[in-house]
Formats: sequence, structure tokens, C-alpha cells
Amino acid sequence: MLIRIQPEPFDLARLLDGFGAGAGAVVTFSGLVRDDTGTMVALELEHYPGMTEKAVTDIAAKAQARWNLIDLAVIHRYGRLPVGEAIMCVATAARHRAEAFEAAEYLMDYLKSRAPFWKREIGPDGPGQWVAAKDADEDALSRWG
Amino acid sequence: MLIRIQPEPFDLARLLDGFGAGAGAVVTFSGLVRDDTGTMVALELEHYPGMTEKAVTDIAAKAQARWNLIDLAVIHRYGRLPVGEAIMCVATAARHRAEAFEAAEYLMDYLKSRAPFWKREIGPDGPGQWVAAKDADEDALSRWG
Amino acid sequence: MKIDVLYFAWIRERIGEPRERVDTGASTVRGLVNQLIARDERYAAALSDLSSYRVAADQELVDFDHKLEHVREVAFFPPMTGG
Amino acid sequence: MKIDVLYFAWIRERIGEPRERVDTGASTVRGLVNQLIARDERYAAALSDLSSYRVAADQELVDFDHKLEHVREVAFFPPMTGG
Repeated sequence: MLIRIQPEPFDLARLLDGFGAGAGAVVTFSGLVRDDTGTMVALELEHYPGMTEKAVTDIAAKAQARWNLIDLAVIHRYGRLPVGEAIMCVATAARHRAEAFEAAEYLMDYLKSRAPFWKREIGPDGPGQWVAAKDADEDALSRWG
Repeated sequence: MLIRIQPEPFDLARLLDGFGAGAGAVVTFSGLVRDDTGTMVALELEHYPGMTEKAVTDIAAKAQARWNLIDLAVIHRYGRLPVGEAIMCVATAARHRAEAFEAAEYLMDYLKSRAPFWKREIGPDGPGQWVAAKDADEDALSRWG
Repeated sequence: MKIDVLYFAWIRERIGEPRERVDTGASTVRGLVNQLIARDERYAAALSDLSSYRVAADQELVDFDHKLEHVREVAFFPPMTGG
Repeated sequence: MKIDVLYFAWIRERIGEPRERVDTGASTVRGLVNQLIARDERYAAALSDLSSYRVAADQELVDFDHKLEHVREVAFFPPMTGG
């Protein structure tokens, strides 16, 4: 299990090198900074040092146990992330595809609403709106019982 | 949209370089040759040249339209594939994570049961059993309506 | 009418050939299957259990009632195991 | 009892500080919130609407009835937007 909370960019390709040996299925998810308005230059991610590591580790351990994963990785960045860069990624390795997909979706649902990160849009003139949490993201957790 | 049916190994990292520009979510799935019995040395994949390309392109086009994907890739190998090597991969890029995950699972479900590939286990003494299709894989298609 | 008939995986092995050209008067896939089964026991062993395999006509999956008119290529194969 | 109180995102901005040390006799998170709101309008603006934010005690999410006994660090922050 690899968990990293860091400001630096990461290399998904290097992460995947040798990842999931013995598995039949590997799923990855990458979240990228998207500019919907055409006026955003970056996202600024604030986080809660200490709690972030605990919360992410706890979420990952639950996924690992629930789906008996062969391997699992979570990398999540914070700080100022320019449009187009990766914010975070998860990778899951399991014997079969359903387990790998479900575990990756579970990780994403919980990281979205239970990992202490807060996003703010940065425009050409500086900080703009804080990104609001969506009801749909909170609701997504209910599917995991 | 990138579709490749080939015997050669592929490099997922190279595939992902620049993949999904403008997207917020990128999902990949890789299927690896797994040795459950400890006696398998490879999988041999037979396919139906001509129909394979048509079937995979058709499946990919349906996924692209249904989820309005920003980008999509399918690479599927055939021939003799040693234990541990990648058999195939899909990659999907969309604005949001639910679309990217669903499209990747749709692609996998259809490639599994509608793309004309047949797998056979190769042991130390040569060809063994043909891998039987699973009812669960056929049933998985029903969730897509 | 001459049709290219292709066989894959264990169907190919039972019949012993990957493809052949078949002269047929059958109007449907089912008629072609019956003609082949009547040839000899290799075909009977491969094609008698209709629930055990799939058929494609000109590289599209079809059912056994599919008409053969204008069809140039028919393939018989086990349920797919891609992915 | 002295507790480290942390603020994040727009709660931090409204209060004007990322953290402070608070001397409190409150027995629950709710009591601490009421004590802070009573201080001045910056705290009232940040913390009056209980439905708009979350609380962690010693880095675990808790509800407003959570007991403060043995708690050393309380954090107030908006719903998370990770991923």
C-alpha cells in the first residue's frame, strides 16, 4: 500500500511500473485540474496536515480489507495546481475486474467527501471562489452501506 | 479515439502521455495474465481478424457517444501472452469521475463478451483448457440496458 | 451459393480446419448448420449443441434464423472471452 | 482546559487566523462553538450556521455533541472537496 500526500507533481507511469504483480486487473483513476469557465489558471488545495494522512490511510485500509486487494496506491497533492495538471490518483490491483473497479470508486467517493482537502479556484487576478461540496458527492457514500 | 489490436506488448505509460487533455477524470483498466493454478506459463489468445476490429470499434463508438467522452483508447493483444504481461487496456477521459468509471466498465463488459477473442491456458507441456465464458460476464451486459 | 465458413477455438479443433468454402442451398444459418452436421461426426461433434456456440454472418453476431441471402462469410465460435 | 482550535478554508478567512489556543470550560463541541460565537461577529459569521461546516476532534470527524474531555485539538472546516 502506497500513500503519499505531497505538493509535487507525480508520475503515474512510474507508479504503475511493477504495480499489481500477480493481479488480473489493475484500475487507475486520475483527477485533473479542469477549467470549465475559461478563466481559471489553477486550483489551490488547502489541507489539514496530520488529519489528511490519517483519513487517507483509514480510507485505503478499509478498501484493501473490503476487496482483498493485491495492491493499492493513493497520491494526493496540495498547494497550487495549474490547469491540466493531475490533482491526485488512485490505483487498485485485484484478481478480477469488478473488485478493482469497485475499490477504485470507493476510494474516490471517500477521498472526495472525507479527506480534509478544500479547493479554491485561482483566476488571472488571484484567488476566487471556494469550490462547494456537492450533495451528490455526499450521497454517493450511501451506496457503500 | 485510439483502437489497436496487436500481438506486441504496449506501454500504458506512453499511451497516457497527453491523454485526456481538458478532462477532469481519467480512468484506466489493465487486464493481466494471472496464474491461479501455479502451473500456467501463458495465455494464448485466438481472435477473428477483421471482425475483432469492427466489434471493438463499434463498442468504443457506443461508449463514446453514451458518455460524451473527451478521449478513449482500447488496446487488445492476441497471440501467446506470458503470465504477468498485460492482455489489454482501456482508458477513458471525461469531465467527471462517474462518466469515466462507467464508460470504462461498459467497455470492459462488452469487450469481455462481444469482442471475438478466445483464451486458452498454456502449461509447461503445451496447450491446455480453453477458458470458458462465465454466465456472470454475459449477465453483466444487462445493466447497460 | 458459395459461402466462406470459418471456425474458431475448440470448434476449429473439432472440425480440423480453420476455414473452408461451402456450396449451400440453405436459406438460413440453421439450414447451413444442418447441412454441415449431416456431413460427418466431426461437424456433428462441433455444431450439434446450438447453445454452446455463437454465429457471425459477415462479421456481425446473428441468431440461427438469420437469412443467408447476400451473406459471404459465416463464422462459428464459442462464447467470447475477451478482456 | 486549553484546546488548540484550527480553522480551514473560508472559516479560516472569516475568523482571520488559522489556529489559536482557547481556554474553555465547555464540555462538548457545541459548548465550544457557543463560546466562540459569543466573542465577536467574525466568529458568529463563521460558525453560526452549524449545517455549513464540519468538526474534527483530535483529527477525527465528530458531531456537535462530542465530549471535549481529553480532546487536545478541535478543527472547524467546510465540507471536504478532495479527489
